[in-house]
Amino acid sequence: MLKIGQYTFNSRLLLGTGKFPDFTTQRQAVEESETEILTFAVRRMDIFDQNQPNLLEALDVKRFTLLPNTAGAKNAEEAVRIAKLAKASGLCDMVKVEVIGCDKTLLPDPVETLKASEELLKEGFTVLPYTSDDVLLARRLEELGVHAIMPGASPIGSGQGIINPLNMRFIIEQSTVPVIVDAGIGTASDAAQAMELGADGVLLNTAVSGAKDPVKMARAMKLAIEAGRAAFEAGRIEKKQYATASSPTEGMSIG
Amino acid sequence: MLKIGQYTFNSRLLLGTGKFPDFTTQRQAVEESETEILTFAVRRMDIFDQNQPNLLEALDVKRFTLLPNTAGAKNAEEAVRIAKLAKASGLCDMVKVEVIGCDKTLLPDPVETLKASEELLKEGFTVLPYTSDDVLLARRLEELGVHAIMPGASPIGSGQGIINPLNMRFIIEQSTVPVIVDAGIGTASDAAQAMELGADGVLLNTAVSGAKDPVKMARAMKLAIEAGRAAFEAGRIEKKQYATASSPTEGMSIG
Amino acid sequence: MLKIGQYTFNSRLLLGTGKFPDFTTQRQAVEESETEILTFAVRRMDIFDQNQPNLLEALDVKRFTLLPNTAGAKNAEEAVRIAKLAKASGLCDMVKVEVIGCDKTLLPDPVETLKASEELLKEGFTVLPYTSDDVLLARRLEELGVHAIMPGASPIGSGQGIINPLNMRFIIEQSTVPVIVDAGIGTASDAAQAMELGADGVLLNTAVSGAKDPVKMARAMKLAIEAGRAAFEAGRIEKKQYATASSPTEGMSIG
Amino acid sequence: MLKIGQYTFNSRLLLGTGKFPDFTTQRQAVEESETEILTFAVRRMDIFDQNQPNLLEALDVKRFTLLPNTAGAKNAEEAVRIAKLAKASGLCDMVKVEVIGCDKTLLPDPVETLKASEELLKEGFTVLPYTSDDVLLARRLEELGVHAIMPGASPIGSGQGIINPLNMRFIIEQSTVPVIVDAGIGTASDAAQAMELGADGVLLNTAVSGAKDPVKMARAMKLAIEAGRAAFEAGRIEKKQYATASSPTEGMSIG
Amino acid sequence: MNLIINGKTVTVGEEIETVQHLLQAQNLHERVVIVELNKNILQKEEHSDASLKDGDALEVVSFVGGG
Amino acid sequence: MNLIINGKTVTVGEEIETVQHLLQAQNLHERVVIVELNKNILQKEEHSDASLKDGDALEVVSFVGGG
Amino acid sequence: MNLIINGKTVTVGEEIETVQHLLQAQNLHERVVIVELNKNILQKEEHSDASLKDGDALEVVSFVGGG
Amino acid sequence: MNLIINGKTVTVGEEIETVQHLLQAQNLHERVVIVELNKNILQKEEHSDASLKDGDALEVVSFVGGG
Repeated sequence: MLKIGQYTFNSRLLLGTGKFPDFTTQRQAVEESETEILTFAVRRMDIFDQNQPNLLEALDVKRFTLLPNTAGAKNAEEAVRIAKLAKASGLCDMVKVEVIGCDKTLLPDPVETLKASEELLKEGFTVLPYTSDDVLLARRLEELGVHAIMPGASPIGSGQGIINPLNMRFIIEQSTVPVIVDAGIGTASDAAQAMELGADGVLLNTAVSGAKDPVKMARAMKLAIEAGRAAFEAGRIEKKQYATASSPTEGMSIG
Repeated sequence: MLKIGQYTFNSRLLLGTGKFPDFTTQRQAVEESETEILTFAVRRMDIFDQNQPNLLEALDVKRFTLLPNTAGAKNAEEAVRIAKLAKASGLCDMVKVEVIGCDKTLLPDPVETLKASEELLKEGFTVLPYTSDDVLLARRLEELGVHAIMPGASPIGSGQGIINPLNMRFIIEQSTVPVIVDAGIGTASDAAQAMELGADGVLLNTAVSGAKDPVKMARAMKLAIEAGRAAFEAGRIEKKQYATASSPTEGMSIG
Repeated sequence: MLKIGQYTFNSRLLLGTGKFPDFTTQRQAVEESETEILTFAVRRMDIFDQNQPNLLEALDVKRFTLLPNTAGAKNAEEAVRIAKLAKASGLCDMVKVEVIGCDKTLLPDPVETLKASEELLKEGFTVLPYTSDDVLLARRLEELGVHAIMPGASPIGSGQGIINPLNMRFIIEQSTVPVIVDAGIGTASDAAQAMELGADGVLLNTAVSGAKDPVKMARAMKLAIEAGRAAFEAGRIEKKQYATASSPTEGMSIG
Repeated sequence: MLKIGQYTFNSRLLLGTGKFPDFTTQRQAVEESETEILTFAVRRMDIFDQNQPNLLEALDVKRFTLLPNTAGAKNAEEAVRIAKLAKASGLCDMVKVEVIGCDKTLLPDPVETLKASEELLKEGFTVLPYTSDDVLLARRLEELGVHAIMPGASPIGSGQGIINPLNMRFIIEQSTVPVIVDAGIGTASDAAQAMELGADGVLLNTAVSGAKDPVKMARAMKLAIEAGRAAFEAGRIEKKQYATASSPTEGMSIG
Repeated sequence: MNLIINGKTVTVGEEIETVQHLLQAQNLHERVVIVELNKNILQKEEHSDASLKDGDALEVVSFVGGG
Repeated sequence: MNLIINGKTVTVGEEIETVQHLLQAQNLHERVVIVELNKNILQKEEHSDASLKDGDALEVVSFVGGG
Repeated sequence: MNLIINGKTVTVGEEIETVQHLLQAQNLHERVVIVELNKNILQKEEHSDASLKDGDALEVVSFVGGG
Repeated sequence: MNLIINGKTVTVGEEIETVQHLLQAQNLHERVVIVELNKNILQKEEHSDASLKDGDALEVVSFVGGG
């Protein structure tokens, strides 16, 4: 069971809704993933365009916990405003704090992320900040009282997986709130590795929506996260430099 | 479907039976793994010790395809003899050719492995040689007519996972027979990675039998292999050095 | 030429002075390293113990630029005080800002590091903050006006080398002030790699003082930093997945 | 001192002569590298083309030990013939046995490499086989009596560096003849790493001839190999997961 | 009456007296639409009481795909 | 009669005339046991016809856990 | 007269009237020593004018090996 | 007289009686050239004694850049 603030979930996969080829594929991928948490972005709409598709209406939102992000915010103030707009929908009180400091790397700005998280906690939000894998920054966020820490595995959409498993483990070891690995997951084994490090969940989007077959990849991710979690709980063998026989070594010489 | 010689399997996990803490744990782990192929070793028995436990009788062997290995053989001749002894049981005609050339690394001897495989093919065995990740050696084995290639990910029981994914991919790309990653798998993400590289299956033992909770790890491996296979079939996103937004970048500035 | 603030150096190696087996070994290691910048810590001394050895007197300090660190500081205030004490020696106006946030990982606290750097810049110090490899944090420090950025390769004294070369490159690419890779260097190839990524210099201590032969390792580091810098300037070949012949492939069939 | 057969060398860098932009750059790169061993290929020449440049005449061959390779050979017989042609020049009795088994990966064929080495040893050559990093294959070659083992770091010209440092170390630990890492070196830190693993030398070509500035890269490689060797001899610190302070931790709280 | 909606000036009929009217006119009252009126974010239930006057600035936003 | 079983000399009663007898005497005839008689590997069905004489060398092996 | 040096109370003779005297008495005046007198960091050249009175608190620090 | 040099048929003058003559004619006698005459590899010193007759097959090779 994954507990974030007052919410509890059976699935440890948080799925982004960006860049799917079409709504049908997206709906099927969401089904296969068995996710219970969907992330969204907030954007201006053209109210005079009737046929403008509406993502939420393509899904039965009642079945999911919605996690709007503050993507697009360049500072804390903008992030807080986007979060409040999202909450005003009456559909959610969770928010993924995302304050990007650099367009090339899309890496988060530590100072503005701290500020935005602090402000949104005051406003009563359930706050999940997207952060770098800076260990002390994660601790600072936890000290503010955020409900989960979401360190990036590698740059958003880069599919490079977990570049620094050591920092990831340090963050997980020190945290008393859930740690959700967010951004950079490229394939199933990346998600499994995140869970093996002890992460409480994984948030991914492009790895599924950008796969040749998003529906099948959604299933792969679901299985990988379960596999990684089970492996973490099972307690893996230690790595050894040299070999250890799995077949008995005594009584080998037959005749 | 995994096809080896004339056999077909739904599961892509081959499970070794060495070093489980006890038969009950082993039986449960085998169940959870949903494997259809079990590996064994051949050893002298003390016929005057009635209570000597017998592994096979702890399992319902009819339900599994048995894959005896030639562990203990120091050269082709010994390997061939062990294979023939195994076959004389009337329970199997498959054999894992395993000719170890070094006690410290337990890495296979290429020359004796080639010789033993050639001889056993002549004798009509279904031959699965355990080999290094030497790409041309794998090709030589395939040219002999072996029924599957089983390159090691890293030294037996070391749990280091796939040290050289490039060679592994080269072997997979060139092979027309199944490639089963054998030895060195440490945890679920290693098994998933093997499948993502395009392997047809994974053979592991210590990773499960040596885990703190072998039964749960067996389940983790089953899920990981399914996840990795699905990810391979789904077609992962390419790795990019820089980031790519998953949320829309246009129309961000709200108001 | 390495330029930090108003100082210029021929050597790109900054050497720490901690934990050498003895002063003689240290003096020889410093010689072999050909470093021009030595780091120190500031500590209480027992003024009534005459024979208390004094590190500086073991070296001809006139020949080096001294870089005291603020190790021991748990927050900005303590760091600033230690820096001022060091400066009162009249021997230096450079300082390595080091505010550790965690005793286990010895990783820096981003918020206090920012505060301390800002304050010390106001006080007219030449400021070199030790920081994590958080890319936006490095940018924030640069915006404050620090004279060099010193991101850690991996935890202090861990000898794990550069765990996240991507972040390191991002920091180097974005920086207009020198980037000096600090902490975590374990051996010569780590130092060479740092320079190949485009770093302006490397600060290390334990890798030399903790080596079996510190004097020879000092020489290895000097050579490695020159090698890495030359390789960076020479422009390495790109990595290719497949092979490219170095011998001509045409006209091979002889006779 | 590097000893191969009856030859001894001060330099541990073996330099290939393929694919340099021009003879002048090549001569300068050779100078900077301070190599004492140059590799060549043997090819048909057009005896009616007077101006056909001759590589050897561009260099003062007397100053170097020549190491012709058997590149182009598809089997042992061709390799032996090329070696004999090279020897008939009266300029060398060393040969780099290179029997490529795959045009895409340019990886060596283990069986033909063994055959060719055996035959050439009978013929009295000083034999240096280019081989994969298969540990037992290396041992087989050593048992034949080859004068040095030359395992590939990664595919020829790929610049991927040492993909499998574990096998490399195993080969080095078991060998009583020199181990020269051949093929795949991409930049200075790769060469340093090879030496840190305990290699006796490094053979490279494309990393220098293909660099933007081959002359400067030649110098980088020379320095890197010296650095790596010195680091190997100095005895590096062990890697630790957690940090170890380089500054004293006691008496930190000042006042 | 002129309104500035998402930065563009728009003329609407006199019958549009509240935010709710505006949304209904576009058939959006049932859908996920969030409105900010003169920098003041409105909760859904406030839409019907939020009266519009000439020159009012509105931000109208919704949820789109994002990660 | 003396047999060399797995390298050790063992004395068995005269009633042990075949490999099958030997296995039955140890209750192994139902179990997975493979026998090599004087370097000649026996198929299971050959056990009953394989007669034993003094000095015969037998290898008796079975399956054990292995990877 | 009593001084608190690096946290410990120390009694020194009346002839110790300045920080400079204190350091000279310990042969430290030539060496790298930094003194903080009652939370006020002294520059080297201030040592001779910095007079000491009973109860003064001094921090005396130096450089040690560090990275 | 016709020779097959590196697979191509070449006509040379009667004055070319040895391999040495052939190389001299092309100014190659001082250079690094290795010759195989009718599948028989010649040492440099054998060039002057190696007489050529019509139809002889020669391989002429040299060293080129390689790794």
